[in-house]
Amino acid sequence: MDDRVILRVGAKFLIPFILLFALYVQFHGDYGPGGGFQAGVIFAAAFVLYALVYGLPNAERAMPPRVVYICSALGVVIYAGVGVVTLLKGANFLDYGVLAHDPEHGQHYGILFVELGVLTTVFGVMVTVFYAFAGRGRKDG
Amino acid sequence: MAGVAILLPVVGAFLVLALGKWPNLRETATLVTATSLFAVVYSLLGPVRAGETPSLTLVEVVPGVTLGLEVEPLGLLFALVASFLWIVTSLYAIGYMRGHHEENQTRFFFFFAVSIAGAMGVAFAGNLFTLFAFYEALTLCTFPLVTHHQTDEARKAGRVYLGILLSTSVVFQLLAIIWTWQLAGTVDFVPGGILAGTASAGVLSALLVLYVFGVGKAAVMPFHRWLPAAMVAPTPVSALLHAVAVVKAGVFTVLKVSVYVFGVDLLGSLAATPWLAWAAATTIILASLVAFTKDNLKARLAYSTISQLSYIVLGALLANRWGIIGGGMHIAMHAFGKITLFFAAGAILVAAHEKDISRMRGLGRTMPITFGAFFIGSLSIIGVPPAGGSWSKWFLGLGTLEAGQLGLLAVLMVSSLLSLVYLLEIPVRAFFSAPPADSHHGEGIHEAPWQSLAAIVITATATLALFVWPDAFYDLMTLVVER
Amino acid sequence: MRLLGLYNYWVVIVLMMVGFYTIIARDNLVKKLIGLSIFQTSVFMLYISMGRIHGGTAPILMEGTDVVYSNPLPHVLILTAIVVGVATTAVGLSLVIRINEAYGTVEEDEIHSQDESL
Amino acid sequence: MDAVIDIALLALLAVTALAILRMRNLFAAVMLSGIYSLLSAGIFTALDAVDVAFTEAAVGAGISTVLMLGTLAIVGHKEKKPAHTPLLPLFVVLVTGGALVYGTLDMPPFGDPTNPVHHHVAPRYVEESGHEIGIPNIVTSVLASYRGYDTMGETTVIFAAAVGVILLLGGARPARVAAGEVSGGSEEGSEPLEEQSHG
Amino acid sequence: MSAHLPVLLIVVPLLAAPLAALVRHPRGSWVVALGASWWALGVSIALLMRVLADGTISYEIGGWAAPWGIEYRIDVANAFVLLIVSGIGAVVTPYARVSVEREVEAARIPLFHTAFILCLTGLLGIAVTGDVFNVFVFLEISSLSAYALIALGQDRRALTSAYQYLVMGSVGATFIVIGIGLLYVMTGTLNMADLAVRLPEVAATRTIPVAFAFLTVGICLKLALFPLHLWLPNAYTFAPSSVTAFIASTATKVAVYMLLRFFFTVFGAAFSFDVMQLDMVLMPLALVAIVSMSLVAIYQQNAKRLLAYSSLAQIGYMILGISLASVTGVTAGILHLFNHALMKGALFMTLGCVMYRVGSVRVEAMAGLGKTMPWTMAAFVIGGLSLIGVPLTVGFVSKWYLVLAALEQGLWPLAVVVLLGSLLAVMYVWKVVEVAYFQPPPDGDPPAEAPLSLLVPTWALVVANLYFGIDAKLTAGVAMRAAEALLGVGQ
Repeated sequence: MDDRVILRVGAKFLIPFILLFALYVQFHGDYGPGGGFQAGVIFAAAFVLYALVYGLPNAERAMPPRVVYICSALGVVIYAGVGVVTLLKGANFLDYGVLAHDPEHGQHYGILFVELGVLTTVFGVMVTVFYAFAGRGRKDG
Repeated sequence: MAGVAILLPVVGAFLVLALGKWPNLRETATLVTATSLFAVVYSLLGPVRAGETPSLTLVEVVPGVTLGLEVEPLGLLFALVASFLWIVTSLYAIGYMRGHHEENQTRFFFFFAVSIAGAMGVAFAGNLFTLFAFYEALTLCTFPLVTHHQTDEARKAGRVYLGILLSTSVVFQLLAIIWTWQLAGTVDFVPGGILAGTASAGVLSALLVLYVFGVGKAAVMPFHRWLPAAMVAPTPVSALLHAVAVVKAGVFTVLKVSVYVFGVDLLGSLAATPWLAWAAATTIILASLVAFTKDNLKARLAYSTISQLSYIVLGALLANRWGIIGGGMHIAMHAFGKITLFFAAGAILVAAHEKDISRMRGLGRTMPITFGAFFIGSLSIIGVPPAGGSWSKWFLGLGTLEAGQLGLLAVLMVSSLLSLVYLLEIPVRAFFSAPPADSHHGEGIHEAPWQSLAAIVITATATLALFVWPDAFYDLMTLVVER
Repeated sequence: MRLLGLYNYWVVIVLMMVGFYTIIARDNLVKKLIGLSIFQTSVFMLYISMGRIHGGTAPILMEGTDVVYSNPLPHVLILTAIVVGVATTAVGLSLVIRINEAYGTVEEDEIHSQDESL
Repeated sequence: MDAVIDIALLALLAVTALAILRMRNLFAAVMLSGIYSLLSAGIFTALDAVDVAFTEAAVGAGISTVLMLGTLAIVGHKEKKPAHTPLLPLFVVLVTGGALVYGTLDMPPFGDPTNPVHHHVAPRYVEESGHEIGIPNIVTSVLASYRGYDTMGETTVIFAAAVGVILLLGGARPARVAAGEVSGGSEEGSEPLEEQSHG
Repeated sequence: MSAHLPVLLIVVPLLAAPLAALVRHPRGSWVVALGASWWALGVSIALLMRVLADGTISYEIGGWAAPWGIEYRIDVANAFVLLIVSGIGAVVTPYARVSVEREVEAARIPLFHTAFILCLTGLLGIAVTGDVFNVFVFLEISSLSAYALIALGQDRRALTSAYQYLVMGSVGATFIVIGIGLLYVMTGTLNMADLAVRLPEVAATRTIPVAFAFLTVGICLKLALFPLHLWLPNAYTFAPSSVTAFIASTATKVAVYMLLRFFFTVFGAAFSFDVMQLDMVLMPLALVAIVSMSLVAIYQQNAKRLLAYSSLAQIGYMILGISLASVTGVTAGILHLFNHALMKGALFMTLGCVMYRVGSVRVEAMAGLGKTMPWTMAAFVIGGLSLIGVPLTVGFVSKWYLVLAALEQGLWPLAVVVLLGSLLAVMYVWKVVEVAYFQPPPDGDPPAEAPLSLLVPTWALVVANLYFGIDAKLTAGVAMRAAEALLGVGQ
């Protein structure tokens, strides 16, 4: 188990950085490559790493399947919800311009929220899918 | 009123279904419906003779094509015959089905009534589309009647029945109808026809061929196999549907198409017409010859029907006044004669359990009324006085003369001669030969149940009466050719 | 440059066809999915090649007026397509796992022979 | 310089793809397909598509590889020798590829700034997004705003995949005993696995 | 708000899907699905009426004008397809509740309904959009959910058929993507209307025909045109009953719509048929499909598979109509989209009823059902008659127009093949009818009639089969206007 210790310590050290990096990718998407999708994948990668090192049950305790399941549905709701808000404000669907007084600011907010929706769903789906696959493997193994 | 005539049997059918648990009430429903139907149809006679053609458009199915009804003389003639004979057949069927202890009687009477509705629809159809719709409905509704016994044999016969009738109607007739629509821009029945001048003579000839063979119910060879096959059905079915409603729907369609789609003039000018007339003539002779070889009574009658139907087709294709009149009248005359014969055949089956002609020797002594009626019916089919059939054959003969087709006249003569032999053989043997040794004709055999017997007497009498008073049908047909 | 352009397209086409061939000629269900992803990835390259401009840079706005940016639209389309591709792969692989549970094999011909015997 | 990298990477890709096709050890094939994705990410970078490269690396070399490996751990990693002669597939592939090559002959020259793609629709994104949207990354602007609806669809596709995967793999294994009755067939194959799932 | 109906048509079901997933209760998810599908139907009807009254509707998503943003563009053709898809969805959803409870285990039901709505949303999304890449995105939404739904069948072969569908479907989708890419590289646009304007300039190149070929092959894979049909029979046979009823009456229809859209709107009839001579390819394939698939259907022992092969033959009818490239021909094709959806929906739903009570849809297992399940089998008979094309059913109306279209161009052998096809339909339909009505039921407890919750939706479609067969003015009129719009004549 000794080699595992190194792994675990390493992982513990790494995971916060991965999460931080994900946030960077999310919010830096406006200026450089990246965005909700990539951030979601990296976010999910952190938990996949956690599960690989600490085992699936521990990962499921840290990030319950129920939560990631809700996340995967929630992201779609957030994305489409932004569109519905713009509708309610009297503009076309997903016309972010009305989200603020200044259309450019509106676009900013809109993109921020929809990217958040993408992040949520992608993170949720990736972890869900990983749990499903890993769960099958465990039962068979 | 035409709408009522179609709706009434349908209502009656559902009444039958609802009253299925009480046979007496159920049969009353059938009889009441049948009688009222005839009354309704009869009430149309006056207006039509006065030159009216009441019509009714139910619904426009696709732009320009409607589901519509129109009462004109030819259709009324068919409707009169079918609705009157339904009353008689119902009476007969009650006796037969009970006497024969058939199963599924409710289903039987239900589909019977629906089939009559189909026949009425064919009779009163205001255009080709409506005619086709009811024609197909008639095919489908009679299918359960043909396969009534649910035996393997019945199912096989049902397949032949459905197969031939549907293939001819779908592949030839429907094609012809759509083609007509494409050429003429209408599918309405118009006196004088709608096709004249719409396409070359070659195309119209092809169309005529499609129509004549597409109406499988007219049983022009080689599309006749369904009719003998359908004889597995209970006898009332054979009687009304395969001697009257279904087959007459076929020849009626041919007549109607000839008069109202092609028009007599156009028809006479097409190259295909004489060829098709000869095809009908061939059917007349061949079917008569086949009838000879059949020992099974119903099979013999079936082939006789095939032969007689082609008389009517031939009449239409003569493309002149007398041919049309003769053909139309033959619808009525043959119907009364042939139904008498089928009733008699059924009565023999119920009472003596005999199907084969060779085993009917001497049976006339125990069943004199039945065989007497058979004799009268035969006379009408052969076309000799004092039976109604002599009139229609006379006009058909006139038609061949007017068309200058002596060969066809000869065909009519020969065929009459043939039918004389194969039909009269039966009552003659029944009355004058000694019973076969192994039969027990003496013991316990008597006439069929009274309902059946009454029906036989009525139709036989009518056959005779039509010789004296053929005017109604003659007048109607005159109206047809003069419209 | 013309030749290089064609070379670029043609190699991409060869890659696509290798993937396509793997899909239709291989019996192993996992291998087929690998082939599918090669096929799709190569199609992505075709798209990205279309958006390229010689001497261009990544389409991220910079100071200065004479900067040439490569066409961003194919990039956007392909981002979507990549995601769709991985979604398909995930569903496909779950099917493979279930098929393996039901048949005990992921070779197409063995599956067929099992079902024929049913 | 671009061209050299391009040519080299493409050649490497071709080698990798052929190796994947030939490889019978599926673990190796999956690893190679991860490498394939990384190489194509390299190509994408060389072609200025940095966002795509990032995503391809994350997805192709990351997620796909993990999922494939997870699958192989369950279903085994040996591929059987193909039993039939692959003539028909070969024919289909040659025809398809031939058609595509034929199609490229009239395609606008690679990288030419005068190509129609660079003069219709796209210029607006490049020129106007700066003040219409106000963020530097044009790809993000197009992705999230101009064509934000596609991205919503993409999110839904991902969600649909999750739904599919859970339907297939989530929860208890479906009782397949009933299926035997339904189809009139037996289910020998699934029996032992049925036991495993409870163990 | 009514100005936003085009997008609300998609967004409401799209939001309903995650909602149904979050509800996690079989009945609750079903209620969400029901609401979504009925909403879609209501909006589709409203849109169709508006298009008929005011002409084409365009909706710019995100407020970005086309071709820079994504445009929803609804003319008579896609409004009609929307009506078909949402109509079938609205009928199948109520049916699915009970049917699914029998065929799918309880734990999976909430997600079943989620996938069902997603599939519906995807199909609607394909039909409503005016952007070629958006077509691909929504195609994948519907396909992915369809794969999962099919795999839920009880037989293990459901899994292999779903896999086969997934592989062939993805190849088809990738072909479509290649085609779209080639179009884009030549024109620089993805908007259909814009493409239609810009394509003629470059139509003489070698690239555009290749794009055309890839799109055609890709879409034909999706619509299962012979010989690209191999995925379909198994998928239809082994999927849960309600899934088969839904997918059989909508998925291939939407694919046919895509074909119409690309052939006529994007490329234009002149290019598709005069330059590419598409009819030379499609017509023979359609004829072969009609005859060979009908023949194969006759020999099937499983009623669902029988109907699946029949669907392949019917797809042949639609393609045949389109390949005539005349107003009447395209009218016939579009009309048959609608009519075939009605009849196959009804037929597959009756088989679902049989599955529910008898547990099998093999033909021999249906012996005697005419007596024991009279309403179910009566529905089957009427649906079957419609399939055959008996007058006063929708099938007849389709056949009428198809034969008319063939005769208009003097192609009477084509008309004969169409009619022969209906005879073959008689043979396979009657095979089932005979067993159900004229063979004695097996010993043991006779099955009861199907529950009302299954019968009512089934009969709703049966009645529609009759209604639109008797009064086809509406459907034929709309189909003809759609055809005129696609061919750019009239109006």
